[in-house]
Amino acid sequence: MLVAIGVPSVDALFRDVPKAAWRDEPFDLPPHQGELEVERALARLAAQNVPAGSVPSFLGAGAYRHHVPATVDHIIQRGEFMTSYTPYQPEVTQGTLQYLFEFQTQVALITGMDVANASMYDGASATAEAVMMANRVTRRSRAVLSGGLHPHYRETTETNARFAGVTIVAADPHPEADEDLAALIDDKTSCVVVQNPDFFGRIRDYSALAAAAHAKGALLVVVVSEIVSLGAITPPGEMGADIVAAEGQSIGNPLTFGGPHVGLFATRDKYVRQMPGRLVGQTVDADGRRGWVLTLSTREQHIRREKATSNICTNSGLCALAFTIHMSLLGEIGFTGLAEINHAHASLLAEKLESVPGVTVLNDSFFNEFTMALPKPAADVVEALVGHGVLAGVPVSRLYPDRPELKNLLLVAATETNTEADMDTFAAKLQEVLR
Amino acid sequence: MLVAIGVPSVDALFRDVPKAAWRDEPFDLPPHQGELEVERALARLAAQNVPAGSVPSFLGAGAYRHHVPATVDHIIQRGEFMTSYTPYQPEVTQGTLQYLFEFQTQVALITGMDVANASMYDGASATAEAVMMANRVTRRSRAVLSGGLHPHYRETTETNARFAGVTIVAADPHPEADEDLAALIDDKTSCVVVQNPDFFGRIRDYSALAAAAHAKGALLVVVVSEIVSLGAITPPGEMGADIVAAEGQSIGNPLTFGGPHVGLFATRDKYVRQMPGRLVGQTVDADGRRGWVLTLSTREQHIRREKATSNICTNSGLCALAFTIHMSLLGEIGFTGLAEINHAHASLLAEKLESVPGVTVLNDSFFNEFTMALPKPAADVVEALVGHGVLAGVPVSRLYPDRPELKNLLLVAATETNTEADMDTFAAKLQEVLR
Amino acid sequence: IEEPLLFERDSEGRCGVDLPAPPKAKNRLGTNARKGRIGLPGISEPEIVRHFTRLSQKNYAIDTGLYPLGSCTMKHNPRLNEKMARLAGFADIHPLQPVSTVQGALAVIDQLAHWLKVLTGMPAVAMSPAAGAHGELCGMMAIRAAHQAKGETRNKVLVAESAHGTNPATAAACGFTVEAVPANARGRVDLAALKAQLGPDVAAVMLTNPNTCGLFETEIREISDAVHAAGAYFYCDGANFNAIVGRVRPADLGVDVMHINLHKTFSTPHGGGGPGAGPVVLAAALAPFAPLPWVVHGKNGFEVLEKAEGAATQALGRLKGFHGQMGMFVRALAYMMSHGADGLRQVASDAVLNANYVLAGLKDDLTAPFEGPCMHEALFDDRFLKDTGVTTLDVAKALIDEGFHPMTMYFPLVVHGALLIEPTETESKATLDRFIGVLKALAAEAREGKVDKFRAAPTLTPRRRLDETSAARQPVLRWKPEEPARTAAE
Amino acid sequence: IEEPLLFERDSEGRCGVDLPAPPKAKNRLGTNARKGRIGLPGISEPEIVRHFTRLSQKNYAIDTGLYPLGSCTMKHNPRLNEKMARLAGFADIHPLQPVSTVQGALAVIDQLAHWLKVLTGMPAVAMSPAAGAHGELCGMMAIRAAHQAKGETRNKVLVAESAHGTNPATAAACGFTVEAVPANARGRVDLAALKAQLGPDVAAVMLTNPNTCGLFETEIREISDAVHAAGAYFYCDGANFNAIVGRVRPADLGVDVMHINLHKTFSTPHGGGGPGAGPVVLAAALAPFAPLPWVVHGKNGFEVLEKAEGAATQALGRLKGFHGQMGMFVRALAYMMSHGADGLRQVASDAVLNANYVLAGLKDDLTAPFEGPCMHEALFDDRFLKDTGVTTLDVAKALIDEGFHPMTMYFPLVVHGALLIEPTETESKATLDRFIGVLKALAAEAREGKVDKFRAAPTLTPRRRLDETSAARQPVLRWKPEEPARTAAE
Repeated sequence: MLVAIGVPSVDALFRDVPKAAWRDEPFDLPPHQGELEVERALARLAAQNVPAGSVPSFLGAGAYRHHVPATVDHIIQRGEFMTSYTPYQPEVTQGTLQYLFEFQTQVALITGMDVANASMYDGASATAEAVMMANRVTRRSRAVLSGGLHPHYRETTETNARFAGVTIVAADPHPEADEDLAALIDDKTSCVVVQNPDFFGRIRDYSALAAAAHAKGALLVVVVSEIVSLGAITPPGEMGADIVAAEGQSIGNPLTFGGPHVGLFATRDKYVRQMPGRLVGQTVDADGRRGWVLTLSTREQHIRREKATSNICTNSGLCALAFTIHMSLLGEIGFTGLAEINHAHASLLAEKLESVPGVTVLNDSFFNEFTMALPKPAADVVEALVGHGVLAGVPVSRLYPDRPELKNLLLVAATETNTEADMDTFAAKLQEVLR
Repeated sequence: MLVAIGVPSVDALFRDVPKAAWRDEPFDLPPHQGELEVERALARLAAQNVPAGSVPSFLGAGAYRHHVPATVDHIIQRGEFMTSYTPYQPEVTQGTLQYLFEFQTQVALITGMDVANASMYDGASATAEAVMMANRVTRRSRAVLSGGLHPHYRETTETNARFAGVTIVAADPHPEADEDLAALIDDKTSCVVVQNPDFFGRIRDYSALAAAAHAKGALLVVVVSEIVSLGAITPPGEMGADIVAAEGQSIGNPLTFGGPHVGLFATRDKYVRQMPGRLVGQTVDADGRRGWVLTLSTREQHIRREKATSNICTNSGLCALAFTIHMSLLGEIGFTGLAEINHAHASLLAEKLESVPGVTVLNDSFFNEFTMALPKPAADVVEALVGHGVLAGVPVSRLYPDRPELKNLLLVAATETNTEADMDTFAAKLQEVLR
Repeated sequence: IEEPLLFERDSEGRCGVDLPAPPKAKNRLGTNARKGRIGLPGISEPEIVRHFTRLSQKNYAIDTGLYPLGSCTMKHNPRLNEKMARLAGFADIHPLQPVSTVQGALAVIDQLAHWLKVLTGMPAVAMSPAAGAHGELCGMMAIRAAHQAKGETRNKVLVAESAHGTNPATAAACGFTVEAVPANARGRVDLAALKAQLGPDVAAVMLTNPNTCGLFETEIREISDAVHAAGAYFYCDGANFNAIVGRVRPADLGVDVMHINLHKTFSTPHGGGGPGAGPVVLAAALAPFAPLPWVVHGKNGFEVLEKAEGAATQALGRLKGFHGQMGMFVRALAYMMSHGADGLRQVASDAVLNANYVLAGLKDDLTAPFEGPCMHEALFDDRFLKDTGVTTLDVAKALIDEGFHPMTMYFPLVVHGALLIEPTETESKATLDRFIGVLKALAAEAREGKVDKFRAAPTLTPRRRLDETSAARQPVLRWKPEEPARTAAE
Repeated sequence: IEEPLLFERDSEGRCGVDLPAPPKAKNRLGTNARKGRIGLPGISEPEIVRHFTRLSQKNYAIDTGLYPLGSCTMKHNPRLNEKMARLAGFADIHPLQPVSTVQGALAVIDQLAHWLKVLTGMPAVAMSPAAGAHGELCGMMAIRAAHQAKGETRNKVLVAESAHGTNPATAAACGFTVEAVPANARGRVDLAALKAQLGPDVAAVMLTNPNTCGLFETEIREISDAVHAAGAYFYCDGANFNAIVGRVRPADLGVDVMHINLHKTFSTPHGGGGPGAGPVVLAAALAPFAPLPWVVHGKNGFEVLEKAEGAATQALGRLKGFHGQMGMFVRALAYMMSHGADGLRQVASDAVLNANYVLAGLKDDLTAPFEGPCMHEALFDDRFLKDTGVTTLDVAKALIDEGFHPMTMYFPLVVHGALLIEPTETESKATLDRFIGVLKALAAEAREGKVDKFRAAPTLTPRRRLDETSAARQPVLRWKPEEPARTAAE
């Protein structure tokens, strides 16, 4: 090959590199290893973690352990899906394009919205993008955030806002009091952002808030961090939401320590050209046959560069495929049935934990996660329960370390994967730890 | 659908079943369960086993723990391979046919034989079939078996022989003495069956025996139970073997408690029409393009029924695919390199174990497995070492319970998967147990 | 795109794996170290992934479409089963580990055996046979052993005319002589003929039920009674058990021994031709002869009997290495647990419903030799092709161009130019409707005399019809390097 | 074969999963329970496996052939990495588990960070960005935060003309105004122009190196010195890091901040458009502003800083939920460990060798706008198509019919009708030879005036050219049920 190129050595091809920056010796890093050795080393690291499935485990707060059918992981590993690129050449990527079109339809159906994009990084970044989109739609730059918004979503939105010059008005988190967000909307407000069920697990009807926002020319953004809830509760679209930003991990995707997950993003038809992210659209080919293409790319950075709706170039393709497959397997009966089991498990768990002396469930309503007040700091209780082989939930203080009034609160989630025996173990050990 | 068929109920379709045999109620078995529950139940059973990879483990005796590259399992799970049938319709199964042709070629190359079939159930049943084939070729029915043949292979051959009316003359197993098999060959003998490396791990040159057999009109059958050895030792084809029967599990296939594994079967061109099992042959299609088909099916039961070369209808397709992929990945350098590492590991292990007081390695030569004489019953030592978290090897008494003279012998194998630390642990714990 | 053989690829000195360096250690191979090259090509991992991915794309499979091979039962293979079989606790255990370290594996064997015994009504099951035909071998050996134990020499086996070829081949492999039992005009065993054939020299009768015409043997009880009265055993080929599972127990039909193809009834994948698993259920009279090893309940949990002694004194010997097809056992058990007693009944009902729907949909366009209802598969003969110049084979190949795998052709032998269609329970009505529609259209085209189209088919496949005759006449069974002489000449 | 949408399938009341019955428990949903149907179809598991298997067969992928998309780096994705990412200890851990229960996960993050820091020579790395563009956002935010901390207001960012579109988009998303830096005749940044554009209002310069013409910026040190002298930071787009990994440390080129696409340089799969991962390495001046969370060494092992306090007081905030793309980290680390310091050097060498081989093979038939050697990708323009009536797009589509995925087209914008070819190091010479041969033949056909053939291409694909204009004009972005009125009328 060197002869064909006409150079004496491969190094000669690097002649444009400044001598001072050229490194002739390998770096101070280990040499290559065989599969066997790499596998051994990584398995050793994996063994230093406690898999949620190996013990009774009740963590939620934006990431949920659901059962993923074996079919899902089987299909997403097919090389034709996994090792393909963004479908820029539609003639040879109709597979990717069709499933993304199916994904968009599923997301629109479950959220009750008109249209959805082909996925975002995750729920938090989707929320930040929703605020930016509301700014573009309304040509305003002040967003009101509910105190019930997941703290990571709020922080992500605040970070983006800070650098984009957007004003954020955020209500305080409170597990019991109802907040009056309508009062915070003024005529500079682009949107009000709420979560349902909220961070503390409460389920709310935001129809009145939607009306209040619309009256002031602002949009309502509804965030969903546990998408399975939409099998059981009124979807945002029916409450007047203009944008839905959600986390889709629960369907088809493992916890994986928080990533990669899959952001869902849906809106009304009329705002579609302000929507960020990839979009697949239906069209016909030269023979008149139905087919799919990436579309409305004039919104995107590779066409509009600094004028694009966002800088996002990637979606969460393979996670979206996992979502699509799992959702297809579930179908109407399965998705609503899954929601029903989740709620029943959580309700049963709440009942068992409420009977532990000193424990109060604060929620007037919940789906599969609720907030408990404990007689001592929740973080200490959780740590103590690790010693008893229970992953008890998420102390609110993990996400709000700076709010002492929340330090005794524990978020507890149950899904279809928790057995009644797990719940009994949790209740018994909690009682022991609180004694 | 019932309307189209014209019956009132599905049960009506079963009207030919005698009333007395018809069961209207479900059987006394558990009702259906969801994936989650089945997974939980089976994972619980799996957890009651000690995976060989979870502890220092040195078992061989016909099944070897090798590292299988992740690529292998990925590809064999592709639906187009896994959920396809025997390639009776070659136009739509060229994938299966081509890999089987590649498999046949690989097996022929490593054994040094002319031709191989598309696989058998396992090494033991392949050995039994080899004897039957030798009978057909020679029109004789007396087989001489070496005492170094794996006991399961011998028993399987004896069982088949008993019902087919074949006489078996089997030499006694002996870990040290050389047997004079040539002396057992008479002019009624169809074949003499030897193993290399033999059950005790010894490597032999069978060229002289081949000559002796051929002189009496008998065939030499060479059995290989650890196929990786052929990367390091003289292949049977170069010793004058007429038939090779082997176990291919070591390449591409996990232990899986002994099955499914994959039998390899190779012979000389001149005997091909007496060979049992499926065969893939090269041909051309209607457009003159090269392609592959199942061939020589006139040997088989679906054509010749009771006159067939064997009753075998299935091969071990997917295991053969795993073999083919792994062997392709290895190639010349990898296969011989793998053999080199295996031998080096076993040699190192032998050195370490020989230094334990009271332990003697009996082999004058070995590949990756050898026989040790212990000062007490090997089964007791192995059981004691389980308590120390070591799977120490296979006591010969497990396979020869009826031969007290072998009860202190332990078969020990090492592969590329055993670390030096594992070996040191083994040696230390052995010393402790023998103290 | 053409895919070359592995051996024809650019390969100079590559390797698709990365092995650690061997430790320094004495060479103890002795005097028989390998000399010279093997001749294996060296190819990189990316090229190998691509090679096999491309090969896979030349295959039809259940995952790509309907696979209506009668008697082969190509049903959906759930991925849960694959996942379970790969748990380290099943996939990474050595067959000769101390039994205390494999209690869960032995429990799988025991539980699967329990399901099989309850579903068949039989008291015992031999787990080690590696495939259906291997199970037949096991069953016929047990029969021979039982007769021998009684001091009887019976050398003849009666096999139904419609039987799978493995039945006579197996009987012959056990040293029996084989005699065919004719079928009657209703596609069932001719009872009178059978009775006439029975006698003191008959060791066993081998039948399939439902039989290979897809029909239930209506006189099955009369048959088994006659067999038993003659002192013979009744071997039932269990290949079609999926038609009656959960509904009918073979024991209640008088069956003495039956193999079960786990890859047919219980959905373990066919894998392009294996591996299979063929456990054999046995009546009480045959149970003592079951092959080794036996998994039994002992004081400290499960034990394994590996020698013909104690309870297993009469065991007929060993049929393969180790314990049988553990990987398949896990898959089959996962399938059974998923379906349960209720789901397995449903499997049989849906399989029979789907087959009868195909029969009803096609009986006016194709020709059905026997009256329905059928069981799990629908049989047609080639009378509908009479005088068209089109053969059963042509129809099968034309079906390929329509995107379907052909049905089983020319089997069973009892009808002329057989087309045997088994949809299985996992197909939807929409798929069956499309399949029926395509076959109707092909039948019409055959009647219209479009012989050329049929003869040319298939045309849309990676290869067109392949020359099987020349393949068998001059067998090329492996790749060989080109002759050096020729290379030099070029 | 046409594959209908999921929503168009026969589906009455089916379900592809089997869920356990919910326990009896009080309904505590409150007053907002869902009313009415969602409209999801119900389809059986076998049909779903078949649907997605068939869809997959309509895709081109690395596993099926060469994917020479310049700047996208489509290299082989080792299956070992997939296996490792699926270990329960990585895939089944919750991001908010007590840190004592996830020390191995934090060690993966720490080790991957170490590799990235050593390979780039940079002292810090932000791990959470979810993709390359997200990493750009992170980097530009850090630059803005650093200027703010110094009390400087610099609102302008200079971006090379040849930059990826994400660069200007990112700068704009951070509230910067964007100004393009022109390229010179050698395809590099015009140093004199850049110097003229630099000033006290410039916050940063964004360049890619090797740049998107596949060329190393020969004056890179002069550029970075000028940027630093002007008080600005040098953002390097790391999309092309694979060309120099193990050979050149960006720190030694004066880079202040660079994102790294783990799916390009470190082989995590592209997955049809994600998920990616875009860690950002930072110079000492920018390190304090790295986004949360930070993984740090503490007394009892690893700790996670999740708030802007202590060491992380200046952290710029949070960019996504939780800790970043753990699943991608495991894959990338497995890749790095497999290749080692030596193997990663080889990656760069082989990638550059392969690209130059393509350049040499095609430079007489296509037209190369700049002189070589190139780095990891070879750029051509459309001068060779002049007066043929054939366009870059036509060539790309014709390539599809020859079994190859097209190269990147019409990018970078600095040359007309660009064709940007990146073979990567994982392709064999044989594959490259075939690719070169096909492109040469196509160039010849274009010269011969076979315009019609080009315009018609592709013809061998599941779909021919698709109408993108009408798709954008009347967007149909989801399936909708047919109007009830129309259904009633039928």
